[in-house]
Amino acid sequence: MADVQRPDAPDRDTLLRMFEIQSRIKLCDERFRMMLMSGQIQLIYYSPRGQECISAGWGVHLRPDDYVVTIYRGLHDHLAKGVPLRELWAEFLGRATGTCKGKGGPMHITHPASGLMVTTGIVGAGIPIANGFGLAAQLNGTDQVTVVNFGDGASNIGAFHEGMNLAAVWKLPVVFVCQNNLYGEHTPMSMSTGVDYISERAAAYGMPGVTVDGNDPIATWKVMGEAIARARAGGGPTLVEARTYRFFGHLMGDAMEYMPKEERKAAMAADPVVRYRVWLVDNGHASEAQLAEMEEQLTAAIDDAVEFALNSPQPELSELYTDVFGDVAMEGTTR
Amino acid sequence: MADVQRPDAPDRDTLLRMFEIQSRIKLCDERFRMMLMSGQIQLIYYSPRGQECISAGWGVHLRPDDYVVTIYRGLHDHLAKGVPLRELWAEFLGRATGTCKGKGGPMHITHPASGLMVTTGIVGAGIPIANGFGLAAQLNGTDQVTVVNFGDGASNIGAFHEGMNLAAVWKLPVVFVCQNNLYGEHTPMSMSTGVDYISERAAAYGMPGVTVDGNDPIATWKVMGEAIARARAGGGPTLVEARTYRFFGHLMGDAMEYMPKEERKAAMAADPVVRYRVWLVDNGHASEAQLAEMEEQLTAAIDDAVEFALNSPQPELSELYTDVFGDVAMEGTTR
Amino acid sequence: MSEPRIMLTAMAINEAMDIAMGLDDKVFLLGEDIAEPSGGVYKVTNGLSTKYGAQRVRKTPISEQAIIGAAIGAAIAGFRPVAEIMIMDFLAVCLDQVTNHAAKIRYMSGGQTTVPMVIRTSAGAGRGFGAQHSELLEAFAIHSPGMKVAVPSTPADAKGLLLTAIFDDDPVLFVEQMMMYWDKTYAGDVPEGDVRVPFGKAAIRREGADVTLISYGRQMYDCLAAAELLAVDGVSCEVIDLRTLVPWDEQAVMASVAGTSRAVVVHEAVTRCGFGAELSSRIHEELFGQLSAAVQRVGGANTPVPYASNLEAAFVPQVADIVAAVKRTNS
Amino acid sequence: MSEPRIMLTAMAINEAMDIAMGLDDKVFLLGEDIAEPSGGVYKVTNGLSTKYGAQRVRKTPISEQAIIGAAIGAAIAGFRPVAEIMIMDFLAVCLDQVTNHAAKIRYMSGGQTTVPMVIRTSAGAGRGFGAQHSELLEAFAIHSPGMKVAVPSTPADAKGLLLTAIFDDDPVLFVEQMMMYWDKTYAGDVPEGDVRVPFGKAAIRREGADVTLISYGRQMYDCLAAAELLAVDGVSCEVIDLRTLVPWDEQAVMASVAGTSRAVVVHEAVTRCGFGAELSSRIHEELFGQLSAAVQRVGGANTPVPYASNLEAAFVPQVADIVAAVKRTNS
Ligand SMILES: Cc1ncc(C[n+]2csc(CCOP(=O)(O)OP(=O)(O)O)c2C)c(N)n1
Ligand SMILES: Cc1ncc(C[n+]2csc(CCOP(=O)(O)OP(=O)(O)O)c2C)c(N)n1
Ligand SMILES: [Mg+2]
Ligand SMILES: [Mg+2]
Repeated sequence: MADVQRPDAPDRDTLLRMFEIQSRIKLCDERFRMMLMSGQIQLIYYSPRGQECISAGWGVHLRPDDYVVTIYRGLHDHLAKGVPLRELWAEFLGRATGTCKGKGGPMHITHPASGLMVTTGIVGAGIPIANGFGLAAQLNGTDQVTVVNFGDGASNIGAFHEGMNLAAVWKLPVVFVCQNNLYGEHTPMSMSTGVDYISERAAAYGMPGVTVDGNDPIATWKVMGEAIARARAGGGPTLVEARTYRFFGHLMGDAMEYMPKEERKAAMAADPVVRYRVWLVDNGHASEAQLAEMEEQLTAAIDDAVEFALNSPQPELSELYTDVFGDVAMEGTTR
Repeated sequence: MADVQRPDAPDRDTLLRMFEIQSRIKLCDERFRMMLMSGQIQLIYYSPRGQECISAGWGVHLRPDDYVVTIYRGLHDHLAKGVPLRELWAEFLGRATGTCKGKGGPMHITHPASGLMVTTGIVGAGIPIANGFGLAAQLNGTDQVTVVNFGDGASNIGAFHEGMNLAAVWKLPVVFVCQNNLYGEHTPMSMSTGVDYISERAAAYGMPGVTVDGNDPIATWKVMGEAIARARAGGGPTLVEARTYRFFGHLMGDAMEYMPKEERKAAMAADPVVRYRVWLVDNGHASEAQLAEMEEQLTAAIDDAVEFALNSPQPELSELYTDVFGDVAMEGTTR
Repeated sequence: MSEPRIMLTAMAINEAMDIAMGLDDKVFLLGEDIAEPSGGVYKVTNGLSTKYGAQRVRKTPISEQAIIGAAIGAAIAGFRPVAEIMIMDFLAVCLDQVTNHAAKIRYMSGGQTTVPMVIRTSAGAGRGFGAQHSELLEAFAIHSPGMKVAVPSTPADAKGLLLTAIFDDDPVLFVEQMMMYWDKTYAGDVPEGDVRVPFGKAAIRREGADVTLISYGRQMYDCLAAAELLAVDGVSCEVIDLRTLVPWDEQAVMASVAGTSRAVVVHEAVTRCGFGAELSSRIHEELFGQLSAAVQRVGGANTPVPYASNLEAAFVPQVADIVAAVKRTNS
Repeated sequence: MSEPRIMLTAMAINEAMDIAMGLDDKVFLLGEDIAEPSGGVYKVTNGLSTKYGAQRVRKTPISEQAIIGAAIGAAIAGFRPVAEIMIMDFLAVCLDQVTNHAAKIRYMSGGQTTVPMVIRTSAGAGRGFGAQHSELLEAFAIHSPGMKVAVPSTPADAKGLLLTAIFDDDPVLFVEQMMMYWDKTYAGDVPEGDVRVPFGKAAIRREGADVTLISYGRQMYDCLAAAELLAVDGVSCEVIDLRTLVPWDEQAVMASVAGTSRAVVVHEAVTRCGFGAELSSRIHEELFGQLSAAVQRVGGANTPVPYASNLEAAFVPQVADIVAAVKRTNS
């Protein structure tokens, strides 16, 4: 897309907001991987690198009071929904100052203030739960929208099916975003899935389904916007399949033997964030200096968040027993 | 169909074998309901009345060594696969002489000698299990086919989705027979299902899907034959939706307030077994006397089975503790 | 406001939902076949969809994961859903939503999101439903920190505990033994209005000095029957009805057993790894030196539930089993 | 044939599958990501798909119900499938297939159909995986009559028990604690060839006179460590490793506790309604008069598994907890 003006593109502000989200994700991810590789921090890390454009694509359409549900590979979604960097980093590092006091961890980031409602580690399980947020909005008569994110592999699990059907039957304001990165752990989608396009599955529920190039920020923005607008207007759910690529294997440390080297190399060479950056500059939407400054600011904010997290204490040991139940009287239960 | 010759019809022998299966089911069902209404017997009973043609339609295609999996509403399937009347009746009545020594009951009829492998009470759960039989045949290199039966309501549960996808990906020799009687318990299909035709769901797995009038024995026979032949030849699975109607509510005693009276009356007036009988005679496939004799023989066989069952003892109390594990040493475990 | 009336269990449960829906428009129901015209396969939700409309009494597809998931999301978003899982064995098809999500979300979010929902489910052998429709599986929830569990034995408790469950801020598994729904044997006084029964407070159903019988749900009646029989022999039984299992009233149990020095725990669920094991362990841990005999357990057989009526009856703990267990504490 | 070699747990498990597949072509494996090139997310099935081909080492979609269902059907039809559920918490998404089907089918069919299959699953806290990837849920299977359950602690047992499990005619839940897979701390001698370890026979890992420590899996090592510490204080601990939980070796446990008169049961699973409760109950029921103190339980905290490493460590029972429990039996 580098040197073409796109008539379907949104206004400049939106273009830059998308870039900002993408960059925040990319820079955060790079920092995580660097610190992990250098041994400064230790955690199970699922890189979202390569998938930035998708969450940025819905991110700029959502209001703070819209709901998002995501998965273990969720950093990009957390950031796109506005989870603050400090608390996010602190939670990833298991600190008392984290979004969840260090008790949930990266697989369970929750930040209702930003509308990031549930992060689950169980493949597909967020889908039925997202319907509950949609139902709440429907019953309350608000026009809040719920976006639920999951992978291609998740489309083969029972919860996906039950959730999609219920959303269709109840016409819930939920957008189902399948981030198709072509792999579920070590297994290519073609080996596990009866269809070539996950969006084909929407017809099984009488739901609109659409596939978009998730590496094309503008196309993604457009498709997300349509689906979100339909949900907001009471038109019911949509399944959006955004096709992309996972740059770094299932989790950090993955030997990636199962990903053809050329395939990975080609995907990384076509890095959608880098490509988008070039396009923005080439087409006069932003100057190089402007973007560089934005990146610097983001880097500074990440520096700050990292420092905040590293300087934060682990939770008190007594926290082991709190938050199991709402009743204080039931806490402190021993082994 | 009453007075038309059908060019698509099978040979006379097959036509009569289908009628025999249908009649066996119809007569058995009538006997069960009669004995239940008169209080002679007591059990939870799910009538298959109205759905006879479907199981007869696959029944005549299957060999004894083919596998069938079915559900609580399974009497028609059990009989179509050749489960012997005596043991079947005895099991329904919880007698030691039943297929499962009285320990399984109607919801769990099992008779491997006839290829009736699993009857489950959990909606949809037979579908993934059926794949296992298909896989066994595939691994053994035999051409055995597995037919798994379930309802329209079952197509909304997770196990359906997972099972269908796996069958498609592994090209298993399994025929998925959705007996669509338009209701799941008290809920009409339209209120619970995102599509109008369950067969539309096959496309979500890259599997052929076909809808047939399950009250038309010949059309059903044809569609089942094609699906079974494809599976037998290594062509993989098919989803067959056979549309029909459940004459008597979800289970015996059901007040049926949720079934429009006219709808039910119309369906019963078009009783597919009665209609088929008339057609057979009208078109010279059988004489009235011949069919009457067949029915008499079936009635006699049912008389015999009922007597056998009623005269059979309940299982010994010690049977409570057997068959939990294969090791005799682990049996007799107390509370 | 609290004039007592004789009611059947199913009606008392229905009344609790009716009152809760009247009090708070954030309460809604969802489940298979729960709406009119049929009003639920056991008629427990009868009339409620007519009164409150299809938006608040929601029929669902046969999709238990979707049912529990929708309840969880709505609960986090401020509602108080009451989800019905028709029969307790079906918990197995949606257990992930129950144990990995409903139960853990408060904890995993560091207390930010709460899941105020109820899972009502009917359970129990005795209806000839066979191995897959007859189980009591409360142990699964008890072993899943974050879930509360209630098992009422009387219509008044069924109503009062359900009201408490609906307005509690944690997920509650609410177990209804289907044999009790419409059986007059289990009818009882039920106060009118919003009368709640607190969680974690056992009821002493009979006072006694020699041995404490601890149970919940329908088995409480078997304990009372056993106590009657034993009284003839001069054995005085105290009968404790736990009412809720998470939390459970350790204080009441320990106080009683400290007095009697003997205890028998009774439930319908399979004995092995059932809640009786937890109760027995706790009592020994607390009162070892004061016990005259080992705590005895009476539970379902360690088998699937068989179909034949004689076997099914033998699966379920009998009054005679309780009497025998009491005798074991005296030998 | 049985020359011992030092092996890591994951390799011993791999070898058991290799031997079983070599012995019987009815043995096959299925699960997510188990085939080459990666050979399983923990490399436990490494090399097997290359050796036995993609037909017998079958990668599946992320569809745990489909995995277990396919194993059940194939098992009934004469195969001996070994299904992998990657992490034990995921049992919750397919529990219906496990408890309502695999476990009950022999019984419901009156013994006509059997389900000779193994469900291998990895489990346990300590890797910073958080609340949904760290649980031990053996209690669910133990409470489901029809399932056998094995939890090996040594590489030799991992191999020998898995071989027994594969050739057993009942469904077996085979629990592998992921912390042990590749950690040299847990390496040990493993005999070559088809050497099986029988079910229901505990191993006495240390002899002692004063108190019996009963555990299984990784916690056995904590028991040994506690025994070492206590030996310094002159307390002599017998350490029993159950190896299988259904069936479990009542005879060995009762014989030991009858001798020591004191017992502590230890496991990683949540304490409340865990298998420790069953063990404690049974010991009290059998040996009440011979016990000097109540059986003590040491288990996971009654909470979900927290993420922060300090909390996660505190969730898991510690050697110090075992020592403290032993001391309680002496006060
Ligand atoms: C129910 C369940 N089964 C298996 C897993 C293990 N697992 C974690 S991520 C993953 C792959 C998911 O693939 P996909 O849905 O495509 O998402 P991606 O990781 O590619 O973003 C698997 C199998 C799990 N977490 N939950
Ligand atoms: C998992 C599960 N949920 C709910 C039920 C209760 N139930 C039994 S039959 C049935 C309706 C099934 O409808 P359908 O699949 O159309 O089959 P039909 O009874 O019409 O033949 C329901 C909800 C069950 N047995 N299993
Ligand atoms: Mg993926
Ligand atoms: Mg139906």
